[in-house]
Amino acid sequence: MSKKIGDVILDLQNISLRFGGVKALTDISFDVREHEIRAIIGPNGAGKSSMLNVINGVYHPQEGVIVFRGQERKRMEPHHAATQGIARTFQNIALFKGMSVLDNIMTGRITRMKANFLEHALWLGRARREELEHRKKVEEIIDFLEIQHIRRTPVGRLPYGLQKRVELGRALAAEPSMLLLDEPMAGMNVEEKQDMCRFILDVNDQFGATIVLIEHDMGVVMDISDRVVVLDYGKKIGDGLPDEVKNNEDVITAYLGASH
Amino acid sequence: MIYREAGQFKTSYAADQQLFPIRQDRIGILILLAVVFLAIPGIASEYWFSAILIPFLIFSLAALGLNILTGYAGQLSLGSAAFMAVGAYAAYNFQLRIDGIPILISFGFAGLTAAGVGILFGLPSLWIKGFYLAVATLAAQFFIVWCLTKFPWFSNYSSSGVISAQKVVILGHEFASPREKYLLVLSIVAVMALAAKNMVRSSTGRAWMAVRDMDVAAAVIGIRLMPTKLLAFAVSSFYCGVAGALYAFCYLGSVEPDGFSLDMSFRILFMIIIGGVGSILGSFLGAAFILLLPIFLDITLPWAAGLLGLPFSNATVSHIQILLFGTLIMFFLIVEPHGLARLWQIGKEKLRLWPFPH
Amino acid sequence: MFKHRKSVPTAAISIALLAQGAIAAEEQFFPVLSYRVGPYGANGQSFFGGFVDYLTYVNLKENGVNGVKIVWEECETEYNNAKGIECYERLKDKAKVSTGPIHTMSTGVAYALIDKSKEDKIPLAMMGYGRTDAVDGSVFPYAFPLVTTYQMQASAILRFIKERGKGGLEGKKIVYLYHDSAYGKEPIVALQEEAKLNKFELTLIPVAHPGNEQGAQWLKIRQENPDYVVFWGWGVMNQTALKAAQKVGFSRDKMIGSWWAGSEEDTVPAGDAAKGYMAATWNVAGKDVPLIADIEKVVYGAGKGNLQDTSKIGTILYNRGVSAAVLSVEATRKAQEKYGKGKPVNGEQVRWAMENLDITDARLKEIGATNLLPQIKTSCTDHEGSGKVKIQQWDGAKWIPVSGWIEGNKGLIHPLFQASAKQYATEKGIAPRDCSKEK
Amino acid sequence: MQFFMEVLIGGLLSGVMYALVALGFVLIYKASGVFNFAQGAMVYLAALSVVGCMEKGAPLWLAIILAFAIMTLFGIATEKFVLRKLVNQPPIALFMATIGLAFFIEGLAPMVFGSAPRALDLGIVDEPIPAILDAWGIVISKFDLVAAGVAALLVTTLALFFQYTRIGRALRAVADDHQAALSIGIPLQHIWAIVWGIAGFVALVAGLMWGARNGVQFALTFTALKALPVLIIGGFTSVPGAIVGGLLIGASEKLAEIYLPPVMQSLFGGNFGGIEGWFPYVLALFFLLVRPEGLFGEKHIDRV
Repeated sequence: MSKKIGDVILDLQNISLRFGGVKALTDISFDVREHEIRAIIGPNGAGKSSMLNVINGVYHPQEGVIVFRGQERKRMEPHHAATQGIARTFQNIALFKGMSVLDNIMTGRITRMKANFLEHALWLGRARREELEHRKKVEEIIDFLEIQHIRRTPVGRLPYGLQKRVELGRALAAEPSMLLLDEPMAGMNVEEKQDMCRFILDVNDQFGATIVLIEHDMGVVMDISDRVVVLDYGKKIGDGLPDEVKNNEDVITAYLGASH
Repeated sequence: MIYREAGQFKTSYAADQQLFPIRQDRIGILILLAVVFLAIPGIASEYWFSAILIPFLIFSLAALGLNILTGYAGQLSLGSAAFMAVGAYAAYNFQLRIDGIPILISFGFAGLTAAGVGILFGLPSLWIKGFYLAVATLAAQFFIVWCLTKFPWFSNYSSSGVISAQKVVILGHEFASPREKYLLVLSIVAVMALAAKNMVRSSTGRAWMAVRDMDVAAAVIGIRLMPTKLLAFAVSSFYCGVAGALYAFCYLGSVEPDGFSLDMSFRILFMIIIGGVGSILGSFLGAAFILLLPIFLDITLPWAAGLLGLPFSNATVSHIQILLFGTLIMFFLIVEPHGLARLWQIGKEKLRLWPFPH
Repeated sequence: MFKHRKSVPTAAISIALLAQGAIAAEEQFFPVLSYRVGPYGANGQSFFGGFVDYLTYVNLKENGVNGVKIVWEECETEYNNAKGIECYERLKDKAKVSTGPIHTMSTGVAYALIDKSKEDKIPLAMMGYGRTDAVDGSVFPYAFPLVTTYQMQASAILRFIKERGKGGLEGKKIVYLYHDSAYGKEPIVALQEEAKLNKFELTLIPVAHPGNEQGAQWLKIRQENPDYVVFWGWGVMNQTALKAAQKVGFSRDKMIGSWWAGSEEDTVPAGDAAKGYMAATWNVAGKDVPLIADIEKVVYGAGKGNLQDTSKIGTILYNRGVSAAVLSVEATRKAQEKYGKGKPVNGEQVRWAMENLDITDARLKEIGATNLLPQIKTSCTDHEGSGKVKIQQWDGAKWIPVSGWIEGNKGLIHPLFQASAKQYATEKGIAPRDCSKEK
Repeated sequence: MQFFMEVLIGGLLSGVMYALVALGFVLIYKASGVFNFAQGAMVYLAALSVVGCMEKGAPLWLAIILAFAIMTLFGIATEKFVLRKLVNQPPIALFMATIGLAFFIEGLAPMVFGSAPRALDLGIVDEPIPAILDAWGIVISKFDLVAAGVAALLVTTLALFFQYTRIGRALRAVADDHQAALSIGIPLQHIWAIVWGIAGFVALVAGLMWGARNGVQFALTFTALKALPVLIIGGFTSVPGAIVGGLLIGASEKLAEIYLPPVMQSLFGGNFGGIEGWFPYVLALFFLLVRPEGLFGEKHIDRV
């Protein structure tokens, strides 16, 4: 694997997030470098998904600073994150169930389409052209993920593993510079996991996307990630290279204690 | 074997993204257009124009409007009739107050007026969802009708609040007969249905459906919820507004605010549920079903009762009609919750494979 | 009548055959746009029951109009404008051959039919509802607000109050409580004109549809403490008002309702609260009218009655239905006199007859309808023909007339109609007929 | 001030009547997630059953018992023939089915019992209470007070039922978690049937009160309309919410009907009464902006 890990592009400083009285995240700091695969691990309820939601603006932390590509931001809406090139997938698949695979992936390109609804209604030059151009791009992704045969199928009818793949496709369609993946391999069999690993590595490699990944399968995490953050009860208890984290005392107790 | 796409290969995405990618469908739609524009005007009776075809088209248009909002963008509304009222009264006032304004422009402005009001009453959708939103749209239903009743300016100070639609004159030609009115309504509805189809198959429609299916994920992808929802309200109300203007000018001739009642809003909602939520075709099928069913029952029930020698009074027959109407709605929901459009689709898929289903 | 509904094509499975089914040449067709279900279904049942019963009666008793049998077809409108249009269009083809006037007993449906009926040359009767400025026949040749209109009624009610209260109307306080729709709004102008003329204080209090909540309105009335409440309700609003008046202790014998707020359907459900309440009417209740008694004997005796619930016979709305049918049949009779006795008459001919009706007390006596309704004489300039009402009072069990026929202030009210009709004519680009050339 | 009090109290008492109808909605929504639009029609059916049975010669108490039996059977039938077949359908399909159900009732009930409006005499005269009228000059209706008492009794009974009976606890469990309910050992279908039975009973109480107040007739179905804003304000799942919401709507709409039109008149000229029709909805709308889950509803957090 030959890739250049670049500078820090996302820096999270002292992030705290509360829901009413419940603390979800407490004083968490870590960074993400360009082109790396950064894993977030931790037991259930550790605040991993909340962390991703903070990064792409679904949740707004009460304290802390987020610096993305040198720009500090206190509050951001999800669609801003999207326009800045952050895409993500969800733990419990958040596909648009009533739409076909093709349409789902096409929505991923929505921020890049400029025609307005009137042009669409009249199906004028730009609207028509755009649909074709982006369709081409989307077909590339469909080819890449090897899901040509289910193009027209409504996603609600697909098996779980394929839905996960489609969701990845939708995120990729945005050509993101940073991709947040929330348990992309949960509930998959070994073969599906291998496929997914391959896709993730290829994305990182070919598209050059930075990847922030939540995953439970330690084997996978240790295999593919460059650096790992460990969370427990909303606090950071470890951060470093996979091997360092593996041998961290706190991590071992937290993990064994929680997953007994 | 007739309805087969085998052998029709798409060589470009453009071909694949056509309105009707299958050749038989294209031929079918051309035949349909020929029938509705050429054949029907020649053979239909006045009854068919005035009592069935014109209201069918107008309600299809309104149902289409509601389907954009509820079926595609997922925002349940119980106020469609009020937006039709806005359209009807706006068109009347544009005709009345601006000298020499072409009627089609008035209809367009009426749609825009309704769209503006729609945006206003769509604002709560940014906070609330589902049945809560449905009840909020009831506020629009009652408030708009009340305003039209209370500000006599809207009805040009007529003592009863009833307005009488002006003549429909386009380029010096008066559309007076039911046949001409049918053709006018048909043209408008056809164009607007095509525009709706184009919207829902492009990124506008995808944004609506994304918001409908999962708004958080939609936002994460980069869809801005507020403009998307409000656009749905605007476009939907525009359709309802134009439908309302046609309702006044090409169907009833004179309308009062109370005519655009909650009952009518419900009827339009029935149309899209029975026809198919999130389907352009479904809007038409649903409108046909809801309009024709009572007429059908009205005609057949006395006949059936007479045949069986049942001693039904008129009142009983009328009551059975209502009862059957309710029963059929429940029956349809149980048998095919996705509406007539889905039945049509299933039928087509079967036909596609026929006679070799495997 | 059920049998006649059967005349709908037996192959009714196919709606395509709908507009067919011809009327035999020697029969007089009556399209009946009735309603018997929904919020106002109970009212419709009584009214159209009476209407159809009289048509049956004429067939049984005199073998039709001068030997021309009356046939009719009913269509349920549900008091809904769109369904009303559908019904009208469905029955229109038959009605073009021969027709009696169309009654809708719905202001909304009547409004929707004004233009159409003129185009199709089918006269539209609006007896005590509908478009009131159609009194001016020069603009509305095919629409007939027969007997009397809301405005004339309001005026007549005021006259009743004036005569009853000896001191006149000056300085009196009158509240107008109304259903907030075309129906309730029409009389407002007339009342305001009367208020100016008679110097009484008029307070307008609208009630939102459907009117099943009037708590606030009646507290306000209690606070105002008016001398009279003139009341324009419909359906559930009527019982609610009576109950609400009782609730705040407002005396019911200072409440005078319109003719759509003065039937058994309105008072019975209110129970004791209705006792003493007065209402205007243009037809009286009861079976002591010879015609009504005879209908019961002849029609129901032959087992051909339209009503299941025969207790409705003789109620206000039943008798009103009979009255409407009497006028309709008289109009066809008149038309036959001019255009050929013993032959069916078409819409144009009936229209002429309706414009030249002259039903005197003598004629009413012949029919057996003495005092059932007032005398009527119409003309091109006066499609109303009477403008008279009676005031009746509910004694807890039945309606009792407490006045003779009272006429509204024609000199004040009719110019309002003419002005309104003129505005309509300009808006619609209609050139009014010259009534002096009509005869 | 005296007049203000009179309007306020009158409004609160009408609010009780709205709450009676809203209660039925809440019960069904809580237990089965169905927004039962047929509740108004059920009120009509219940009241019509009572007067129908009385016309056939039954005394009032027997008529009420018969009507209760009819409502219960009807509830069970609804569950068995309609709702059970729609399990797992989206809420809107269920909602639509209840509109269909409303039509069904509106056709069936008058066919069986007749459509003529009738009086329902419970033996309580709807007149001002003289003592209060003399002492403070305020009109308070005897009937309205009785209705308020009935409502209070009904709510207490329901509360006790939910708290202390096995079925009641099961019902509450269903509302919280369908899985948990199964562990109690009562099939979900039975529970739903019971809920519909109880909603039928509530409809009967509402039907008796409304019927006695305005007469028994088709317009009773309209009572559902005012219950909707009550639900918004009180929350779809809260019994106390229905009561408080009812009182709030009743009081505010009456005050608005009295005091708003003069203001609007001075602003625009003309005649502006009749705002009761929309005022509750607009009020509900403003409530939603502040508390989207209603006063007593459960707060809902989107999890991703």
